[in-house]
Amino acid sequence: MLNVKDVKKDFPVLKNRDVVYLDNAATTLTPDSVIQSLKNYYQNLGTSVHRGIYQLANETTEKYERARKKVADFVGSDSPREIVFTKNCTEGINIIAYSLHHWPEMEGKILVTEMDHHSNILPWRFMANGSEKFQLEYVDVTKEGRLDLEDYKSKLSPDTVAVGVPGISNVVGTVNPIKEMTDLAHERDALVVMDGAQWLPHRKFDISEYKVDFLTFSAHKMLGPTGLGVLYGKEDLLCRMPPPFGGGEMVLKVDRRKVKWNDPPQKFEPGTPPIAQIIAFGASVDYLNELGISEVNEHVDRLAQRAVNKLSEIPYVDIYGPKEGESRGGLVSFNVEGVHPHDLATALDSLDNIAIRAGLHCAQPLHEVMELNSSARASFYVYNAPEDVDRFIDAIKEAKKILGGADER
Amino acid sequence: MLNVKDVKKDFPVLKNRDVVYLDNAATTLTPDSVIQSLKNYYQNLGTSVHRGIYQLANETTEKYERARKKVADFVGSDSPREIVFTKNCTEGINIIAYSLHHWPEMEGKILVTEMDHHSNILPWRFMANGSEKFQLEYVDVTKEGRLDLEDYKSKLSPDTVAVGVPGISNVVGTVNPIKEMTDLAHERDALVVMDGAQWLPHRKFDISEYKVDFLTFSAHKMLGPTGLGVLYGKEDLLCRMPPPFGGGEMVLKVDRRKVKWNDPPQKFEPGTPPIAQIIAFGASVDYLNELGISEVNEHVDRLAQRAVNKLSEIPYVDIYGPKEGESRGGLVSFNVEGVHPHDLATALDSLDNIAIRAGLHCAQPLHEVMELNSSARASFYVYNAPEDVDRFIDAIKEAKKILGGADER
Amino acid sequence: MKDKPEIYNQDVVHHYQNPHNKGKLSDPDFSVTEENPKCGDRVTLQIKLDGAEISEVKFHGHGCVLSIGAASILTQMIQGLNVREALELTFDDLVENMGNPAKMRKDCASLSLNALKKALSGW
Amino acid sequence: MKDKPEIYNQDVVHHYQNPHNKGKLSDPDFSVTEENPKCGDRVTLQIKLDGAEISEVKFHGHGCVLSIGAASILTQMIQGLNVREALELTFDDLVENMGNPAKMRKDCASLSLNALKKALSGW
Ligand SMILES: Cc1ncc(COP(=O)(O)O)c(C=O)c1O
Ligand SMILES: Cc1ncc(COP(=O)(O)O)c(C=O)c1O
Repeated sequence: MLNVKDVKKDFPVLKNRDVVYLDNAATTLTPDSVIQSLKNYYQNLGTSVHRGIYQLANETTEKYERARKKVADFVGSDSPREIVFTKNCTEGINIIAYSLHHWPEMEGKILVTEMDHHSNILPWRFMANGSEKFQLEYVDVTKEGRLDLEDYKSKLSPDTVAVGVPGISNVVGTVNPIKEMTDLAHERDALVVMDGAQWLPHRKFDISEYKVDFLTFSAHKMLGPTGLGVLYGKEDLLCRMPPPFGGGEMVLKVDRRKVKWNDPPQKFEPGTPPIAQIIAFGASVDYLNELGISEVNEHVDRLAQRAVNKLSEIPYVDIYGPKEGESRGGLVSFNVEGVHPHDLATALDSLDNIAIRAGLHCAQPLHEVMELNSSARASFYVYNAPEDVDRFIDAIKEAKKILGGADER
Repeated sequence: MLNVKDVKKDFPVLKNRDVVYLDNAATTLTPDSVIQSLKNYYQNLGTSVHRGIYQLANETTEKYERARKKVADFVGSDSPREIVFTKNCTEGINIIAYSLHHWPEMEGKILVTEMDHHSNILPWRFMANGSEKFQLEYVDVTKEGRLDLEDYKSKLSPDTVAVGVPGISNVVGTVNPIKEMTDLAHERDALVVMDGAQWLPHRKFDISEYKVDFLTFSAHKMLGPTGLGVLYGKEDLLCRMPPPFGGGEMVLKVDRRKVKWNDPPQKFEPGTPPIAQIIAFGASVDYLNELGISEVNEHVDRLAQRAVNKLSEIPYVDIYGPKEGESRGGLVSFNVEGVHPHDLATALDSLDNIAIRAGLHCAQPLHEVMELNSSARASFYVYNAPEDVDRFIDAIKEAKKILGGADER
Repeated sequence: MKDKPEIYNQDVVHHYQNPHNKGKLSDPDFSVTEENPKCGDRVTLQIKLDGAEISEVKFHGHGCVLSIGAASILTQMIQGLNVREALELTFDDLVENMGNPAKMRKDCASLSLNALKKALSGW
Repeated sequence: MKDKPEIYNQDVVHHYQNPHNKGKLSDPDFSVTEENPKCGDRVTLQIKLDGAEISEVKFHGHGCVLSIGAASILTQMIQGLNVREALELTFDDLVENMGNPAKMRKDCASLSLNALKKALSGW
């Protein structure tokens, strides 16, 4: 079991600011060791990565490639060549969409779900709009925020090129049946692109178990620095896929007419990479491994369940997504009757320095399905304690008292 | 005049490591104030940017937008909406190329120069290959590494859509006549995309003077953190251009069929941005402004001239690009007869901890024009002293003594 | 929890709970709807002119304390102004009446003001 | 400058300056050219077999101390080996003979070894 008291000590923001930080699904706070790693890069290395040119660059390159190896291990990949570093989760999905777009043999349907984040919808829409080769279809989501598996099966046709699906919804917290969906997709030779932004931070993921073809996630949502994401791709696919973006380091040979790509992952990483951030993300992975990802999972689950249980007891609160006791990601979205989510966020902040999110959470189609204008969201992580949940609950009640008197308008 | 001794004190790597760092054209070292700014973000803020949701996020947003304003001021733009943050210079160029590609009215010729970095060649090549609407042509470069202006004029036809040109070549250091080229392009309604990666770090740039339509550069080449670049675009163009990449924050409204873009710059910044890096880059800009960009320019020029002068005196050294006394960027590329550039780099490193670059510098077409396999490059910045140049020269002589005995093979 | 919780100033909450000039005009000269895409909040502002003077103004819609509060406050502020005076109103004038939360949540608090500007720009 | 400048070990520089087995075979069983795209260096390795034994080996090309030095050293190492033994050679075996710079500049130092592997993989 996580010792939250000890964990909290590792996070300077929690020492320096009086805040109950419950916006972890947007971005997480950063532990000392990761800040230290960043500092170390800027104070002791500071160079670009090109092995062999001089000692400093060589040291940088070694640290950099070690981080890539750590990330590969973290997702159960045995080849660091399968790990492409991106600037955020979103860029990873854009890379895949454009690559498939440029891939001559590819043609057919792209399936995404109504519960996807805009990041796993819009790149595919751009791709389908820009071409006669691709059509986009949405897998239905029920009003309860569950994927309609029957609808998925019926839409998964032999001409399906790729399926985009969030491992865990960033709004309703639904944990999707990735293994089953992947098996079904593979039976029809469709590729699976899992948006792992809300999964990887606190749930074990092993590529040999889930077998998705592509996986994207955000380093900054799992104790890493800002400006970094990861695209995992099966080596064989990365080797065959045309790279969508041009620049330095992604080519071996360029003459006026011909180009010879570099091998993956460099093939997909044109220009100078986010070096300091990549090295520091290695420290984030170390930190998570030290805590133990299954301990992290258990802890975050317990917090989410506590929040769901306590919210369920409040008659004027509506909760979205999986019910009490059901498996869900480390977050809960809800509304307080008579209190607008934006007002609720302001209220929780000014009443007790509680930071939650309010709005559409970049998932407008899902809000449409659930017939909501917007919602409030609390999301939990390793440094949150059960008492944080309790303070959050108390502040909701107080906010309702102060603001909830108005009738609907 | 810069006081290099004082400047050096601001750079921890120079205190912690015994190195003469002459690979500044690849990436620069980082001053204390920028490291401090990064630390401050991770220790005192740590949140994402969404104004108004809670106090911490609001503080982050304010710092973040202030940095954008600083960058706008730095390039003489009066609207921060013209500043798009990217992960590196390369991403900026890819954004422009894909945007023009998707822009229905656009059709015709793209001109780039033979002295462009792969980052300002390959995105255009991908664009032209993927479409029947665009053709790519190269403006000739002379063997001396100068742009052939007559060739430019003759290739600049009425159907030219865009011209890509490096402000300063990263190999030969040539300073291109941007103003003249831009005027000529605008007469034919062609857009100008200036790759400013080697210009912005040490030369005043004012958009009202040079009038280019797009400008890209790397924060990490001008005392900023890794993982950050800038794309400047004229507001009017950014408003009209279709955004190439999809994701969160770049849309105002999404339903199943329609999308309403956000305004620039957000329209071109899908996903969580490199927040810490952007804020810290504000500190880099402050630092450069305090030194004074014309002082920086003068200092770097003087170092480059010193290197050129001293290299010219060595009979077995070939220098590329502008001759002694001519204007050039803060770098010099050269070869030592009988010593392979990779061996030279290793030699300088092991003889006197001098860090230079060797290879093709991501500019293979230019090496072809100059009929070179590869070259060595020394590049200078604010913390380099004249004595660094002298140590560099001495080490070259020593390396030649040890390795230069072999005949050509 | 903090000792004296005040989320918004009393005035704003009062306006939200008892909005002024809420409703529809039967024959408005201008009617403009603005929406905050981040949450779907929507305010419609309707104006009737007598010459260059704002003679009648009403709003309707749904939203948070700040968007509804601001709409109510704004309609009070502009009643009887002439068009030029109304166009000179700034967001800061609103913030003065609404306090810091409005500044932090400009998107919410400026909805009706944006509608006003759009409406009168067509004059 | 440092006191006792040694850039590469003596042996490597000696091989570079006086390469062994430099030249071309008139009738090779295998001839493979490898290039380092970062600098255009290029080494061609030619091999003649006698049964499963490497009976003759030569190389030609142009390059840096490490690529040429490695080629010269490698041709010495493999002369007389049988194919299986030659295929078991690793980059670390080369580094052992060439020192740390070879490790730092693997692209350069492994050029001829890569050519060897490619050549014999076709056996
Ligand atoms: C002229 C020029 N353009 C583009 C780049 C690419 O910049 P970045 O690595 O930030 O993408 C560089 C530096 O590598 C450069 O020197
Ligand atoms: C499910 C999901 N996908 C994608 C993203 C986008 O991640 P990023 O901001 O790193 O691009 C997020 C977070 O915002 C998310 O929750």
